Amino acid sequence: MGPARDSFLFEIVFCHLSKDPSCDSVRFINLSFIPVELNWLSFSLTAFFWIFAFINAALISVLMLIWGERRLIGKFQARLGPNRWGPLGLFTPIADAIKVMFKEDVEPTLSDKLIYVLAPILMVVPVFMIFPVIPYGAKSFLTNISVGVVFVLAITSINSLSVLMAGWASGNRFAIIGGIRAVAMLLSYEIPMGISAAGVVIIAGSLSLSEVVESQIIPNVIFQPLGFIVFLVASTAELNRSPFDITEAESELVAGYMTDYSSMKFGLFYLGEFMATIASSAVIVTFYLSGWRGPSFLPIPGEFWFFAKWIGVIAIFIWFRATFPRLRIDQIMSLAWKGLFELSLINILVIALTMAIWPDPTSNQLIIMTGINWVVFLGSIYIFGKILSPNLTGNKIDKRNVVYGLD
Amino acid sequence: MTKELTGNEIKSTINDKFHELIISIENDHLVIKNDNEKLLDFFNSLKNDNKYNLLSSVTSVDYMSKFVVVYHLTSIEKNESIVIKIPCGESRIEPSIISVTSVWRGAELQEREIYDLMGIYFHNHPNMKRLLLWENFDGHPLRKDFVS
Amino acid sequence: MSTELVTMNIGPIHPSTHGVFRMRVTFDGETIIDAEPIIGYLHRGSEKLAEERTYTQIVTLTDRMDYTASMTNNQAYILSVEKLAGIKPAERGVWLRMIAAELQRIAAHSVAIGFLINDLGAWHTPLLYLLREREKILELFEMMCGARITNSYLRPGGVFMDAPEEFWPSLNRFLDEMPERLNDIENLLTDNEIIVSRTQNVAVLDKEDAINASITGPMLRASGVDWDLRHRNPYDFYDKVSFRRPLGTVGDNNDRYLVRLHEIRESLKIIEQCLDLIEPGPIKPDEVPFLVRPDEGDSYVPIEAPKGELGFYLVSDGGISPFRCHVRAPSLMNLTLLRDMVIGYKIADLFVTFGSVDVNMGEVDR
Amino acid sequence: MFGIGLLKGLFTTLKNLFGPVFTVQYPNKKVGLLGALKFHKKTPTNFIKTQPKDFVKSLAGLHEVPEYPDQASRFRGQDFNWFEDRCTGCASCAKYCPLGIIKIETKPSTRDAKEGSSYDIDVFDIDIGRCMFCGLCVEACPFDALHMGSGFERANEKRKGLVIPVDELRTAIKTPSTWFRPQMENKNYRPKEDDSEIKDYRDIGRHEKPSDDELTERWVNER
Repeated sequence: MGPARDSFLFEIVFCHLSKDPSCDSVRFINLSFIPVELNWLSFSLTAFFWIFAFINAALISVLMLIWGERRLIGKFQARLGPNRWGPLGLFTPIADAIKVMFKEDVEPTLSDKLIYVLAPILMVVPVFMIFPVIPYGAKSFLTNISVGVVFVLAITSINSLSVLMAGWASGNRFAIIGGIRAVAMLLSYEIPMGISAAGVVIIAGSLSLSEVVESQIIPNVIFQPLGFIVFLVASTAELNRSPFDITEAESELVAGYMTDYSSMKFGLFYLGEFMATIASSAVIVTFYLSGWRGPSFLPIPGEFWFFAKWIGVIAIFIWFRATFPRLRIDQIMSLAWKGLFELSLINILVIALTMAIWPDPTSNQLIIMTGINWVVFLGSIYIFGKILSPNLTGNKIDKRNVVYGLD
Repeated sequence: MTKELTGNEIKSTINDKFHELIISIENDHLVIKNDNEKLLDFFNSLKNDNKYNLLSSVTSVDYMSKFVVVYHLTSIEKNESIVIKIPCGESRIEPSIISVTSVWRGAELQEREIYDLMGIYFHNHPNMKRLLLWENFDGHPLRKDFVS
Repeated sequence: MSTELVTMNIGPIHPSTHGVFRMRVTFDGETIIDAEPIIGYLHRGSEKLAEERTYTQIVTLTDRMDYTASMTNNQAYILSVEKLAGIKPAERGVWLRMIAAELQRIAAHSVAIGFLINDLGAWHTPLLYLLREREKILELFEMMCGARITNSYLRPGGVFMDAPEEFWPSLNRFLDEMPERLNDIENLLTDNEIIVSRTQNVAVLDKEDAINASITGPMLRASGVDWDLRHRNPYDFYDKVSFRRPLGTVGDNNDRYLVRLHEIRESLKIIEQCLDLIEPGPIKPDEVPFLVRPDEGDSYVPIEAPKGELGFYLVSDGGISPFRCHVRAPSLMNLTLLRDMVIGYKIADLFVTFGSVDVNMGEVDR
Repeated sequence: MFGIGLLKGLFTTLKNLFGPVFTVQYPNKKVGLLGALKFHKKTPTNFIKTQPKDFVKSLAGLHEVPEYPDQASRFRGQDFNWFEDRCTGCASCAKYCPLGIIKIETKPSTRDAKEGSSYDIDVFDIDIGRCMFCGLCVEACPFDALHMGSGFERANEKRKGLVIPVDELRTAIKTPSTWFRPQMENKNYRPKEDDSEIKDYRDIGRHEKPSDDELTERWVNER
């Protein structure tokens, strides 16, 4: 019961239920009715309340994201996007959800029934577990586990298992290829993602997400741009979003691992993917965009800054999707192993060296460290661009133009 | 402007040893005998010696009394085009002719199409199957006596 | 490690087979080791239907062959009929159909590039930018002939009706705007590292193979062969306009994309020259009857359609309808080497190569 | 440098994000108050008085007003326009139709004194379910009696409903397209405009070939 009550969000609900004297100072109004002896009951009720609240918030935010993504991609493509149902088309995802629920649920004959059913569940459930550990504000977090960074990285990698299960269990060749691709890609991108996250941990000196936010006097996106770029690219790949959407690859594999899924099983994949986008964006905000910290001279609560940055990161993902074509599987693998892996190693090396020189940096030293990081960032991107671009195709990429026929 | 050779001009360009193949010389084309042995040599010499390297089109016409396979050949270097017609299948029973796929790869799909729709069999074709219609289709629809 | 080959049927229902194309492909992991195109799902027997229609009525059939380029289909057919029946077309009619054909080439190439990039996995963005431009062309067509896709605009001897007055300012506006839009497209696509690395040195087609396999059009020019029938065999008034022919240097997917993109610019130039050269006059000779009745004989006039050399082989027996009408469909010929081009490349390259060949199933199956 | 092309692409899409949209929201679009006022051509007070419900809706941006794409006057629409007074029942249209979907039955005229010189039309059915709107029937009509229509909203649940019977052709509102009718274009007639209905066949007129001077006037001085 102890660690949970560190959380402000937990405490505020708990104290309005329980007559516990220790939380007299927290109560706004004294409506508590559960005696101290039944603290376990108030504890459970609070937990159920927050589980309910978080799951529903996540689901509603997915609906909002589906709407937002379709609207924004529409605008990027110089068209309107969905606008018929409700003001600005806001009810479109609700109509979508109803449609998905009432579709016929098909199970292919050749499928492995148990795994076929389990896969979509495994896609959705872990993502829910990320939301409670994210610090939305200085005090607004549900639980502050001491190994938050590791927890987040571990949870986000579970969905590769789900994709493999779905691909294998469908008994469809498109799905199997999608599943195999997913495993190859997701496992590869775990590594640069983890290593670049280590750079964040070195600066913070702690694995706790709150500490990570607290430590960012200069946001990590400015302090270690190389780590940010690597983490952004790697998490785009982790999310199976364009330009790394080879597991679904509409123009190649129809729908990849979920080709055979229909009805709410398909809906769960859809949900899981969009929720993972939201969760990953929150992680990026926490790791690199200084979370809830904003300009301190403005009297705006930290939660606002967090949500503003959150939406910004999601918009960047959507922008990528609207612009980039898809990479090929071999290019994706060589980008992970020949590009991002080395870049993340360089990043962690430079961060560790500078931290070894100035273990407890003053603000001037922080600015010098930022300068060093930027020099390393630009230099290594340039060098790796030179080395990597021929390696992406296995051939040299040249700037090419047409010649004209002679008269 | 691509020069369209007349029958006489075509005759003067081709190698003398193939003159025996000529049935008649028309205004704008040459009619060649359907001779399985020499036809491939003839086309090879057209391609290699006379540089007619682009096979524009192969098609066939059903004149009821006979089938005629029509070759439109173009030379990219010389910018000339010639027309060669080869009558075959006078009896209307299993008309056949030698395939030119080994000379011009471009004939592959066109010959399959002719086989499919007109029923002219091409010998030595690597993959002589129906192209557009399904395998068990009865008859060849572009023949004039086809009844659906 | 022992692996197993996987054979898949891709199509006829698949997002990126541009219609109802089917491939039976064998993969070793991600690598293609065999691919067999299977066609015929859109076969409508146009050639047989043409044998029982009058020469004018067949124009409506040609619209439906390459439905992204109806005007050039009309043009190829009409030129063949004119040669067969000895009709001398009216000058203004010829200029009008040249303008129509070049507009159609821009539209067809826009579709080709857009869907090629879509096959590369872009989320429809370049496609929609290009379709936006195509839409303007279709509106111009609607002004000219009342239809957007199935135009049936041309008639033996010229066109059926002069372009209306509001057509010319609209066309000028389009010509002014289009180069800027093309710059946008180039910014978005040409230097994009993802596109470049996906398309360069993939599915290389060399000159000799391309010519030998009767491949024509932008695909042949991408392989570096300077063979454009508008230049080498100028039909209509193409000898009176000047234009450059963009050629590829390697013959891979990237070259095929670049050649199409630059051909759009050349087409714009041709239209501008046509606007300067067009003069008032009749659009169709008076003596051309509604029922064309050519003498016995045959004719074949190849033209440079957006997909390649398109020609109608017409045989007349002196009647009101052709005795035989064969279509030399460039899309079909260009598919000949698809198998050879994709073997050894990855699954993803298969669709990109197929997109870069730019086939239209309406024309392949007819 | 690696990545420049990607950045260029990103900026191109960004530019289009703030550019104009090209969607035409056929058949109707939702507008706010300003759009509603502009469409109805009313002052705000007048709008509240006459359409209070629409006013409330428009405040939320939910008021629906019809929107149609621009349509060329030559647009070959689905509803054929036919003038019985002009039709002699010669069946040219039926002969020239590539699909043979026009069905004509005639009987000798009861009106005309000279029997045989004119016919009454009993049946003039056009099966637009099979029609491809090529317009050859209109082109073939020697008396300018048949015209392409300008509408395009004839979707139907049954195939029978796609046949335009002669009674409908007789009574329909006539807004013909100017396809193959240059005389109508010369009069600046535009279908789909408020006063575009043609009540009398004589309003259409017959086409006369323009002289060379007229052509020069029209095409050369124009540019």
